[in-house]
Amino acid sequence: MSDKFFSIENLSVEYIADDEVVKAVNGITLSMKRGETLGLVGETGAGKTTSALAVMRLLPPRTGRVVSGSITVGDIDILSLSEPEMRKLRGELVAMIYQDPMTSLNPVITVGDQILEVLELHKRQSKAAMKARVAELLELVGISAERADEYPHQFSGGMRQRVVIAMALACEPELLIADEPTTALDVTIQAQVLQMIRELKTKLNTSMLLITHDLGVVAHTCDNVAIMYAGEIVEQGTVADIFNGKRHHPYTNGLFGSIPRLNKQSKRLNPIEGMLPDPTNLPEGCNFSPRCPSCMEICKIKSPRFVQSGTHRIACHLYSSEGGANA
Amino acid sequence: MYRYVIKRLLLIIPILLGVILIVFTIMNVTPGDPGRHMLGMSAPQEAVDALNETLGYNDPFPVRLLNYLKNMVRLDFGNSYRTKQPVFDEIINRFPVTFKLAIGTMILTILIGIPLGVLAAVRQYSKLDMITTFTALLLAAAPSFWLALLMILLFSLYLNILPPNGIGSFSHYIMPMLTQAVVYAASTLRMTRTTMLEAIRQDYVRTARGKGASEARVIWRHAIKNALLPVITSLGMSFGAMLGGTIVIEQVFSMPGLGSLVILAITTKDIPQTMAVTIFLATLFCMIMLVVDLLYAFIDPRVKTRYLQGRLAR
Amino acid sequence: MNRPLIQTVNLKKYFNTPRGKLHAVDNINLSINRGQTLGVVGESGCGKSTLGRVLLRLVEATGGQVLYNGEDILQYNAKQVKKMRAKMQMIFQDPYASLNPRMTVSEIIAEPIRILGTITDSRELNRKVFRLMSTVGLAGRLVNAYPHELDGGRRQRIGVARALAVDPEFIVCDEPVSALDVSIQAQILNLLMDLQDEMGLTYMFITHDLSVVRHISNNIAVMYLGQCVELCSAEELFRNPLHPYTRALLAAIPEPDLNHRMGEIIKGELTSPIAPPAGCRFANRCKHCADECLRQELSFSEVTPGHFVMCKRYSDDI
Amino acid sequence: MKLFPKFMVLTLAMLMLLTACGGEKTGISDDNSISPRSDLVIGIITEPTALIPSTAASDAQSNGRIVDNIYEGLLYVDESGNIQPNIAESWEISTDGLTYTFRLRDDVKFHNGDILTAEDVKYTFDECAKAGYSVEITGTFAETIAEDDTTFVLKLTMPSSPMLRNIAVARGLYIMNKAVAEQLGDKFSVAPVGAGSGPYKFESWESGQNVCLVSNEEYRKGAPSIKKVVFKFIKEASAGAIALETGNVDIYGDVSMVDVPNLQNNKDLQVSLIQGDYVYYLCMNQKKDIFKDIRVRQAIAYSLNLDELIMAVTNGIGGTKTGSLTTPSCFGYKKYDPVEQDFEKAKQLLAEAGYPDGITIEVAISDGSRKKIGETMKGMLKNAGINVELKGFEISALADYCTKDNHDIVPMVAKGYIYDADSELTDKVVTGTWGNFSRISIPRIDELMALGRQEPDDARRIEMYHEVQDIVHDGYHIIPLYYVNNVSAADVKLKGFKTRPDLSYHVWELSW
Amino acid sequence: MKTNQVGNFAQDLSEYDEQLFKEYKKVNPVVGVWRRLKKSKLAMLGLFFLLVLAFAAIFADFICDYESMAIELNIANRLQGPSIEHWFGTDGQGRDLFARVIHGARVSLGLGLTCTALSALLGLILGSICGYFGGVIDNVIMRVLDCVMCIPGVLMALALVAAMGQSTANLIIALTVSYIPSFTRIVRASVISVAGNEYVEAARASGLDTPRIISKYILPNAAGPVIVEITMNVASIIKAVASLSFIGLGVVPPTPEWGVMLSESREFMRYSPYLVIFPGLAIIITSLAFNLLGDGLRDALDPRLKD
Repeated sequence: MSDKFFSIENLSVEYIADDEVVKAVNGITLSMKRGETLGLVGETGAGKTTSALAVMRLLPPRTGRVVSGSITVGDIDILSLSEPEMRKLRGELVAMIYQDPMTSLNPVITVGDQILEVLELHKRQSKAAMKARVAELLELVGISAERADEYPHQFSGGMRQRVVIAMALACEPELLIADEPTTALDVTIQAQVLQMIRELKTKLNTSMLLITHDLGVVAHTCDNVAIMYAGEIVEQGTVADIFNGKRHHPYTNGLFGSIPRLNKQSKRLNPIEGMLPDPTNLPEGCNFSPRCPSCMEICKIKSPRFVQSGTHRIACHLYSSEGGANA
Repeated sequence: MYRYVIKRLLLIIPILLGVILIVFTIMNVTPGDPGRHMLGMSAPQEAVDALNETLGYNDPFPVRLLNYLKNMVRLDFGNSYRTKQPVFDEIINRFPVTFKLAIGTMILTILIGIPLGVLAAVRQYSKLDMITTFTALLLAAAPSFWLALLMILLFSLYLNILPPNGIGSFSHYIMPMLTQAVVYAASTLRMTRTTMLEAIRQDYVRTARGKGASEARVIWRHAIKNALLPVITSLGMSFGAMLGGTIVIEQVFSMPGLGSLVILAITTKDIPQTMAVTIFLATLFCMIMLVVDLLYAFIDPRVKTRYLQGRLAR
Repeated sequence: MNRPLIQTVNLKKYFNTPRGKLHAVDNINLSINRGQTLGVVGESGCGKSTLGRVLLRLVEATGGQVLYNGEDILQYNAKQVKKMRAKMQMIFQDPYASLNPRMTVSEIIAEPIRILGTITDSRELNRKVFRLMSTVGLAGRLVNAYPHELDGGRRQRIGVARALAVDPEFIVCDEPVSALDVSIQAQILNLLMDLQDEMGLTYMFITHDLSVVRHISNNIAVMYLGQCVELCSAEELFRNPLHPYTRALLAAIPEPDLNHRMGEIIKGELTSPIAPPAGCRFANRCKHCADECLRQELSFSEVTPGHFVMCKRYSDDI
Repeated sequence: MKLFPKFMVLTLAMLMLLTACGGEKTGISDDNSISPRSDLVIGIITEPTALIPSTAASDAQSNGRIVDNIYEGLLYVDESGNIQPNIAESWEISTDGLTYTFRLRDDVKFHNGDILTAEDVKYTFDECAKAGYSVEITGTFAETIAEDDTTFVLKLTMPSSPMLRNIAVARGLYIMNKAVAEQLGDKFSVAPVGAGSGPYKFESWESGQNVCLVSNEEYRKGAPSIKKVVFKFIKEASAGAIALETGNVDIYGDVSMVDVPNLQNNKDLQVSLIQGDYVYYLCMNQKKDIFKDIRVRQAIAYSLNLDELIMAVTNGIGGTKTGSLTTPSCFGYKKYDPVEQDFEKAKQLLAEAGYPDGITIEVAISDGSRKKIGETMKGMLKNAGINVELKGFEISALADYCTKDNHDIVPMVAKGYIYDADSELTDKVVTGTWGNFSRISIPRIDELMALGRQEPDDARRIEMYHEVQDIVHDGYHIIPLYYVNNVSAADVKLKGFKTRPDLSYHVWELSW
Repeated sequence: MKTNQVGNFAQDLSEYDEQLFKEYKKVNPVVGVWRRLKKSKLAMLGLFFLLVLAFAAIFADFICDYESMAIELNIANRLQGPSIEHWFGTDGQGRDLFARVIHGARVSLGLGLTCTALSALLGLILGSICGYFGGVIDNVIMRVLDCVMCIPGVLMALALVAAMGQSTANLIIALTVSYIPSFTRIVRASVISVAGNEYVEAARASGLDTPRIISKYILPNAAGPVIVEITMNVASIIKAVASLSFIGLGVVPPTPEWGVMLSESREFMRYSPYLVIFPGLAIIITSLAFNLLGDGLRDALDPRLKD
């Protein structure tokens, strides 16, 4: 555990909406070494963004609550910090990139000032020094420095995402959380931005938590992968485990089955049946049981425990001892 | 930017023409005549007719309209039937009163309306939100002359610290300003609350929090700037209305403002005076709307770029 | 090979903006045979959605012809357009914004029938709605549900049912799956393909996702800044892409496979579609750009049978 | 509150700034220094329209109230009603009553020092005739001649016994300085500097605020005690009363009747209530068939209880009920007692007139007292089976409506120009006169009124006017309601203050 | 393997027969709005006041007889303070103030609602035309409305009353005209935002003609902000009537209307204050009620605002 730079232990988060409780995250455990990239894969409602907001402690004050678990970055226990202390870390130790570039920037403040604000908050220097740093950052992300005084609406989607990245990396944080950074972008722009993120990550030796639903992006950017379904991690391992491994959690197989492949000319996809679970009343036993093609009796009663093989862990009765049957 | 401003200024002319046509028709089509007003009920009819003749009130409506427009082009708005002086003299010495009152009310409205509106939004559904909204609605709902009379009784009569009516020193303006500000502050408060709620939910507020900005900084540097855009337009409109003078306040506090001039002019069928005041107010209103739009562009860069291309932003 | 069901001849659509004319759709010549699917792929702002809407006359074309069974529907008067709509329908992108929140599922599906269809008797109408719902895999009990009570996948199924209501021949699918999760996306794609097999539907499938378009289309047209830069069969496009932009698109797609190496990433951004200069609009981002690419108009030539491309120097670095 | 440090501090600062600069002493604690005050502030409810004598005769009293103090007439009427010489030392009337010759004083100076001559008198009389405001007086003017500086001759088209009294009372005939009037032109009506010869000179007119007059030190009857008088406009009666109580004004002449009891028991103030010259009366349009029948008019008279009406409309103290149209102090006055309310008799009269189950009539009103009278009538006449429909108008629209004979009943108010039955009755009863809204046309009345105007023998004239009033009273042609009481209040320390029937202020008689 | 998604065509529809259709009752979205509205206590307070007022307005005749108590003159008990038999006391003409306030509710609410309904209706028509078609029509209508907005509302009222005499009808016309511009502006903005949605395009793809698109697709979804404006507007109209009657333009007496009662009895304010307090309170409570309800409705109708 010692070389673990960032780890989440058994984290659970709930939302209180009107009169019902939404169980968004139900006990996830993750960890990352310094400089590594961990891909968090899952569909809408899997609890990816909620986990990220929990790490940044940006859950909506009145309705979002961390029910259990701990989050440590470096040697700091995030959940135990007071609000001012946490505020000092946000943007300095931990930074975040958001999904929709169109709305992530304040439309009435110049791009330069929005980046400058991060420096003002954490690295108080002379005005000139900070301005120079902003120019440097803009060049770093591939935007000419003179455009610092322009406003967000004068930039394309791709350009705006570069500004958000510049803002996040301004204080060279140790942990960067990217919540679907390229989903809203076109393919060619996505390629440019991903390439840039990879270069900056290695240059600044930042460890990154990349949240996405696109397995292709994971294959090209991440070192480790965790697949989430209905607030739980169903499969975890190195990129090789996930992409080249033989045994997979049925949901992972379903995901791979749903993606049309460029090279193979299969006429029909074999998608996962049914619909995403309702977070307010999750099924008994394994959450995936209602949609799982190889669902057994036990799956409906007991929720599966992790079966570990090397770096590869799968939470499914198929492979666990009680299940009896093996692949 | 200038092309746009010029285009907007040119646009005021058709509006003014429309206003003139509507008001001139209403004033001339209605029964009653200035002569009867000036001579009173008991004056004999021949005298009234003679007077009307001298005022040119008896020739047919289209002729009167044409004459009026002809003179107007030569910037001769004619004399008031009542005082026989050029109509704009009356306006010029009454306008400062209404203007001072309007400025004072605007300051109070902004100082009370906006901070409380923001407060109510930030602490939505809290006790504070309930209290401010409730009192705002309560005061806004009270008829203004009821409020004015209560104030006179309290401050002038019992406490004897403020003059009950008339104008002169600044203290004469305090009560009228409060009476008028109450209504506008209440509506500004409610509007700010709504736009703030809207702004707080935007993504860039979450980004700002993600940068480590404190709650106060997020509110006052990021959210409020966007939330105030629509409020500016409504404040502009209210300011336009205020400049029209409030008849009720001017009546209760005996202040010679534009509002009472409008009433006086209409009831005494003083057509040149009514026209002059209406044109003056209409032009002022259009100017204010232009200033508001430019202010809007100044603050919201997205609108500014559209202006630079000369497109009308409505 | 019988005549194509729908064909466009020099189809143009310009929007006038204060800064000049926006060339949304510029001289497009495409054709789709009955029962086939034409994939239209391109990045945002390339005019693919406008092309779909012009075909269905939801947006009035600036020039050119749209031949449906040989007749130019752009000349149709209002009555003819209404009759035409029974044969040509559309499936929309955003499941949340394409259904009227104030109407129930059955009302939404029944609406086109009530206006264009022939069924008047309400019992018969309800029967038809039920059949459509079961066809697209919607549970019967959702009959009186409101859109805001359902998830994205089910809403998109309602959109499909609505399009099928009047038994159309041709459906424009404008990014029907881009707003959905991967698993739901696959279900909808399968549904669309099955419907095509069963009812012989003809699709124009508009999307920005190349892997999805490869899977579902017979032919693919690649669009860039209002122009169709390459048109050929699906296999041909992935096996032998000619236009530099197509190659750049394919290179940029991250395949979910560890030993897949990403191609070389192109630089720069889309230029403005307003009053574009003559010549190749990809020039500013293309490696092989030469002066012959600039200034004069490029032709959309058929280099190999069925494979059109709008580029002169495509053969340089195959 | 750390959430809004900036804004809260800003708000407090602004508020303090606002109140701080309000330092200027509010007009409350006047400097009641030892030496008696020489200034006076009079509150009036409406702003004057113009300050020239010719317009002063009209309904807008505020013109007259100010003009009285600036100008003087040839003659004036003293407290006991006798005509006294003023600018004219003496006068003779020719035997045929057509020529009036006035001998003027030669020492009367205008405010700008010019000597008043017959030229000025001729100019004034001609201007007044042209303006047409007091046509019932100037109607009979034939010619005006200024024989020399101190003799002015007036020729009439036909003899008119009340003419001398008219000349003495009519504000329209206050003498104006011809030179100044012609030189100022339009500005004359708004700033008549140096135009009058009265005790006060015009100083300034702040539109919408006040009119200031200063004393004329060289006034031939002696400089007045009050050196500076400010007529302050206070548009709201209740605000006026408050201004009095707070000492903001020294006199307020348009106090609402509701405030009177409160002012009466305020020891710092003196309240003077007198019966005024204005008479409220009901006109029933006899052009409409229903009112041609005397029994209907009688029924309406019997259904009214004037005491209750006065209580409802003027809070009980604002009016004195009357059965006669003319005012007590008027020449040719005859007293009649109003009819006692008797619903049964009214119903019976209506039944006789052919309306067993009552009638529906429309009462045209504008605002102010007319509106309250209409409202009270509706409540009161219900019991007599008379259903009143009220039709509201804006003042000039009401005049238009009645001129075109569309009205059933309209409450009217009027005042004679002089205390003579001729001016108090002519415009109400003579056929064809504009004010005759009852549309009475009785030849006998017209004949008597014409004769009365030319009859030199006073006793004979009184008989004639009494006969006219008998016809009107017995025929219930017009139902008088009440005389309007005039009330005004002032600071108790003000000496010589009393309310006058014509609501005027003789400021030169006042002193602290 | 053919998944069961695509039910084969010929499948008999037995299990989906008519009865199933009826079994699922139509859950109207209004239920959702009501549930959210209940959450805000202030809105409920507003609604409670409104119900009391509506009750007073409807059952006024049963509570106290109009003719005898509200109109008839009885000088004997004039200007009496609130007592058992006269809860609100009596006015200058001895009429029972409580009766007049109750009957006044009918007139004031009537005026407020009629004027709002009329100006809302015209606003909806003009607003949807401007919003949906835009271009020249939009510009022309908006410029004309600018003219109307430039003219001070009171001038319109005065001129109309001067023209056709004082009557409730003219008052309604005058008030309606001065509120049309603001309504049109709100409807126009709301229609523009709704017309951009894809379901409007889908409606056109199904061959709907424009009037039906506006009435069935655009207006129901654009109704949110308009409904809020309607509730707020009623309050401001009742206040406007009070101000107009202050300058003598209110309803024709003796019709009991709060504004007229208030402005007519302002003279008595210092000596019998109850004459001013009760009508004033009635106006305040009504305006407050409508505004509170309007605020609550704004939050309830706009699901995004729900926290």
